[in-house]
Amino acid sequence: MGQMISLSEISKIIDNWLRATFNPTWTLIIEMVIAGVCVIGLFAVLGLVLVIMERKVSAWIQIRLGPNRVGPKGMFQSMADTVKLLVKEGLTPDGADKFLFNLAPLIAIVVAMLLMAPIAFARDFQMWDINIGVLYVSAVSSVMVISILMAGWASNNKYSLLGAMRSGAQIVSYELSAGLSIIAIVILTGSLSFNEIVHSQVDGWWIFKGHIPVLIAFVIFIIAATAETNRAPFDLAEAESELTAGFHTEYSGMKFALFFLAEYVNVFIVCAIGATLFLGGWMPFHIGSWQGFNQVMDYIPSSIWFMGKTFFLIFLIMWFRWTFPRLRIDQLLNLEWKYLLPISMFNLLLVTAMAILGWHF
Amino acid sequence: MITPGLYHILFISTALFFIGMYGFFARKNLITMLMSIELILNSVNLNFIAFNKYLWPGRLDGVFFTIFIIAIAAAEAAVAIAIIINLYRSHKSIDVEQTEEMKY
Amino acid sequence: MSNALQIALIPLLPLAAFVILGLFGNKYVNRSAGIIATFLLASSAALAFYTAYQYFFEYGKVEGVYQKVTAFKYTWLQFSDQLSIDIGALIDPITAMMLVVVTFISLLVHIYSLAYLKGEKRFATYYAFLGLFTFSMLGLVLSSNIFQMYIFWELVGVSSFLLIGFYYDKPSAVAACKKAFIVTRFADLGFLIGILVLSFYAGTLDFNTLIERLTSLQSAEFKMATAASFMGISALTWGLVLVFIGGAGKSAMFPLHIWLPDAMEGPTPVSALIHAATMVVAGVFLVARLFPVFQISPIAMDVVAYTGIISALIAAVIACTQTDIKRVLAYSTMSQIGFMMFALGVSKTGGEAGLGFTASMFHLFTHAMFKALLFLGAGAVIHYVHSNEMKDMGGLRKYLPITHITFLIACLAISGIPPFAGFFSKEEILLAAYHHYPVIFYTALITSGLTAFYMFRLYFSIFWNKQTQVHSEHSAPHDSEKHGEGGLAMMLPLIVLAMASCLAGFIHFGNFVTADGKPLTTALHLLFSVAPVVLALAGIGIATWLFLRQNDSPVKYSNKLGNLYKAAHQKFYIDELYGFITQKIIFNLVGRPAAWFDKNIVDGLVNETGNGTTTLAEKIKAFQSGKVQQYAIYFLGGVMGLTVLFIYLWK
Amino acid sequence: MTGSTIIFYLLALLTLVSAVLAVTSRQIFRAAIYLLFTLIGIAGFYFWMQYDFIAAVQIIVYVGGITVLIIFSIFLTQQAGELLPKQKIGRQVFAAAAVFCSFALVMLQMINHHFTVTADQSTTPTIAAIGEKMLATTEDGYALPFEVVSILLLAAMIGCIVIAMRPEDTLPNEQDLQQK
Repeated sequence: MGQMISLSEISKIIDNWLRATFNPTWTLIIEMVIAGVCVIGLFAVLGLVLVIMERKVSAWIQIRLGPNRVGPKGMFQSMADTVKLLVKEGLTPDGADKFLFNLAPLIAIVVAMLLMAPIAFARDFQMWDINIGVLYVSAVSSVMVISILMAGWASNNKYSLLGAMRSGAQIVSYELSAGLSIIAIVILTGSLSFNEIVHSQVDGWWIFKGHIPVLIAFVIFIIAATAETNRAPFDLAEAESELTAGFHTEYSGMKFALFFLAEYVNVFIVCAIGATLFLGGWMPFHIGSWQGFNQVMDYIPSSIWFMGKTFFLIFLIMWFRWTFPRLRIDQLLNLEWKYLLPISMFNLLLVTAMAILGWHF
Repeated sequence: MITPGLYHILFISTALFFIGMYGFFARKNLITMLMSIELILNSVNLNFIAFNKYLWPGRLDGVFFTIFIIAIAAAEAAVAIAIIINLYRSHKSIDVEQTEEMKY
Repeated sequence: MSNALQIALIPLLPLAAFVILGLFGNKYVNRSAGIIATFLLASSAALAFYTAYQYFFEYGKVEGVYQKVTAFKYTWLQFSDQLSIDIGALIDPITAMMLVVVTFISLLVHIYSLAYLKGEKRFATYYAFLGLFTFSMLGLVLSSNIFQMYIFWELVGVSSFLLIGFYYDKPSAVAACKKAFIVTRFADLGFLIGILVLSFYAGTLDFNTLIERLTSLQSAEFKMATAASFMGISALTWGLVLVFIGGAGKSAMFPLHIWLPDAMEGPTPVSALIHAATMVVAGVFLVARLFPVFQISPIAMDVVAYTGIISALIAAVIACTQTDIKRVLAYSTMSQIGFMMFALGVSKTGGEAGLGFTASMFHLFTHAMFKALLFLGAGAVIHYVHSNEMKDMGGLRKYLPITHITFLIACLAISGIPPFAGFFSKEEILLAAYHHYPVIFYTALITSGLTAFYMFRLYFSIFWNKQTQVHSEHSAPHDSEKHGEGGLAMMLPLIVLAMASCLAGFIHFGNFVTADGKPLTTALHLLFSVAPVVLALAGIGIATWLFLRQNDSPVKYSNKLGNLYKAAHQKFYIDELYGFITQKIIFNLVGRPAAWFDKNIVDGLVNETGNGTTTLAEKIKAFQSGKVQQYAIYFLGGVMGLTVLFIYLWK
Repeated sequence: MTGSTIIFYLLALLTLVSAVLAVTSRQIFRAAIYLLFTLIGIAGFYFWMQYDFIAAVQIIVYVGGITVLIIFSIFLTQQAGELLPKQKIGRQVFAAAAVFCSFALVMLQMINHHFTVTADQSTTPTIAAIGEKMLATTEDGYALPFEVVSILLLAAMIGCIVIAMRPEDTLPNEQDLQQK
């Protein structure tokens, strides 16, 4: 294939070199270290990019300039923010449970890291091709809520506690419809593995295969993902106007930065999952048997495809934030329990019927 | 250190079981007692999976028992929590000693 | 049978009325309940008439003999290959006749009640009960097996109970309905045992098979039934007598008659329907249904005959002294049923000797007409006067002309004055008794004279005699006209029944209803009729002399009769006798010891068990502390103890 | 001494230590967090035994469900920063002694009993196999228990709603929270 050098080839080269140089145990350890460094690096980059992206997108939507002092067009603004957060004093409020207070952001970031493991970033480039990938993701992401609850409780602050409870209710609720919409794809694919799900879209992304249930599932997934990451219009957990930032009111400095980072990474992760499930992951865009076009598309590296799709979804979610007004907590829960959940259950039935009757392409 | 096998896991599950037992005896708060029960259930699950893996790897019965126990544990926890919260509303306490009057 | 549905509908329509009105009546259709029930019953009556017509004139007769036709039959409870309880319908001449009588009287009572019970709070309930009663009665006459009949028999008892106790806020009504229920229930016990005896020996419950097996002298069942004996009397006779006790209870035969006069506490149309025309003849119907079997046992026949004549005489004597008009009618009913009963008792099967059976059924038929008429007439009077007592009445002929005329017709009919219906049937009964049972014949003759006397005593007391002012106390004079006769709904049944009472006697009953199904021609002996008619006229004469004008001769003569009058007035102390037996003897000798045993031994045992448990519980209560954790520790200790026990100690 | 062994002992340490802390900590929220670590440790054991599916289910239900539920009930019934009252020392000792004796007894039995461990432990169930067996109606299928458990869950859900329903006016969000 006339392709540019791909991530999988780079990783293969490194792997071969390591195997040739060290014994297997060490190879494993070094590879783990490399993966860890890569993930941390990715986190840093993502944090920087997403923060500036959010600010720019919001400025663009609200027809204003946004950050424009640091660096060209304000591009280094988030760097400056990071430096500020790093040097700021980390305060721990009086009466807080220090152990849990410190543990909470750590859990948040660790969970975000663990979630990275099964995601296929490019063709044959995946840290852990676990055969229950989708289930793994929804399982591990449910630990996220614990860190929020922990932060809220440990702060010994009633706003934090309220924010944490709201957030807990919200995440637990929306996990249901997110899970159900994921299962729609799982049913069509017949596998839980990310790798297989991506490969099942080789002749067309699920979103473009013309299944109505898939479209419904996609919409529900995007809504649920927005809610699960506590983003506006579902940012009830933070709710600056009522709770003065919710569960991380008392956090400052590095710990706050960790929460902040975890939040953005989570946005990235859910968008990556959405892209994998519905938009074909790293699969290039193909049109039927239009060979020429398809080859041009194949020439674009798969990692670019993946990132492109993911960032498209991130952009979508940011767009929501600056477009829709915020919901009240009861409206939020009503939306989930009275509308999304029934719809996604019905959708699940529909997709099951389709899969059994073989109505898919 | 020896390579871990069935007996190691059984040791862990038994230890978990009796830690749960201890919690159930020594705690007075209903929520912590519920947590102890969860530990006990988990030790059972661990046993099932260990037996399934080491004694009958071709079969799935241990897996199914575990799945059903997890499902039932979820139901049990939900009901227990509902009861505890109701108790809290009426007694303003979730101390197990305070629930004694329920025997009348 | 193609007309199975048609026959099934006859009882089912009243049942529908019961269900509809019972469930929704009081709430939704209270006002129109009467119309609904009447309409349903009219349909039922039309079907019954049509069925009877078909039976008598189209298919019933095969080679000159009326057949027993099983319209339909479903097996319900299968006990063994042979023995099963079925639900079915059996049509034979008496069933067809009873269908007509029951639906006809019931329909008229329904119509009559429209006016009589207007404005009653539980109007719909009343009609529901009427529907239930009609259903049960129709089911009873249609029953194809003895157990089905028993079921409906009890249903009749229940609905009678409900209707007697309809005014349940009146203590006397409550007492009366309880009494009626207990007495008939007591008699039904005999019936049930009789059923068990008969069906045990016959090996079946089905009427046709039962009659067939127990009447053929060669059959194994017959031999067994006659061979087995108890106290020197064969099992068959015992069974029949026991069955007859059930019939006697329902038909108010002596000495089980005590409930009937009290049953007059129910609404008057109910008395007309149940306690005059239909339910009380159930006993007669039962005997008639099993007539071929009764025929086998002379003892049973004698029991029937003598019970009948004793009841007839005693009731007639008591009736002469009663002052409550409904009670007079009640005793007269009992007396007339006594006539029917002994007519059955003296009858034989076949030919001229079977006259008793025909006469009995004929009398049943005519009696239903004129007795219902009497009761409905009495109802009209009571409606007007608001009293049951004779002393509150008198001279009502001006206010109630139609009632007066129809009542007179009925009185003439029951007294046996030609050409009214009662004459013909009573003549036949007397004729049937004449040949072989002189004692019965003469007693019956006297009784029929007494009948004329007390009926006209009643008639004159109500419509002639003194002037009454009672009505003006209760109702303003200006509306007495309107109020008096009770409108068309009350008058129509009276007129129809009066016509029936006039004409029913001319039906040649022997053509239709006989013991063996073959037509029977009875010659009417003119000379024979002289004695009864003269006696009846004499009775009427005495009554006219004593009661036409208000005078003191009735009192004088009753004083002269002294103790006899007093005894008759007190109904020969039979109620008191029952009271004495139950309260003094049974309560003291059986009830008290049983109560003592129950209180001290049975209860004592239970109480001691309870006390012992409580004491024990008090001692071990500490273990049941309500502390969950303690329980858990006990549990763990128990499990571990058992583990040690089973693994180390008890290998 | 391979990586797998190290992981096993680390997991065992995590599980047992946090289990002990979960039943002894006097800060109830911490107890819940220790319980969470125990549960995660057990999930780790499942991963270690390559029963990935069960591990994921364990995390979803226990960590994402039951622990959250417990934490919520703690939120609703306790004050932050409040210590649980001290338990009588006699009782603790008694419970510990009873439990330790039982533990010793059971361990003794277990060691004396010889399980016939199969040599081949490579096969781990696939999800397809689990799914097929779960809905199989054949002799050793689990369709019936599956249905029974479904009905049980439904009944429990309805039961919870009924129990938690408060007749007086109440904040709607609080009620919603309790229903989960």
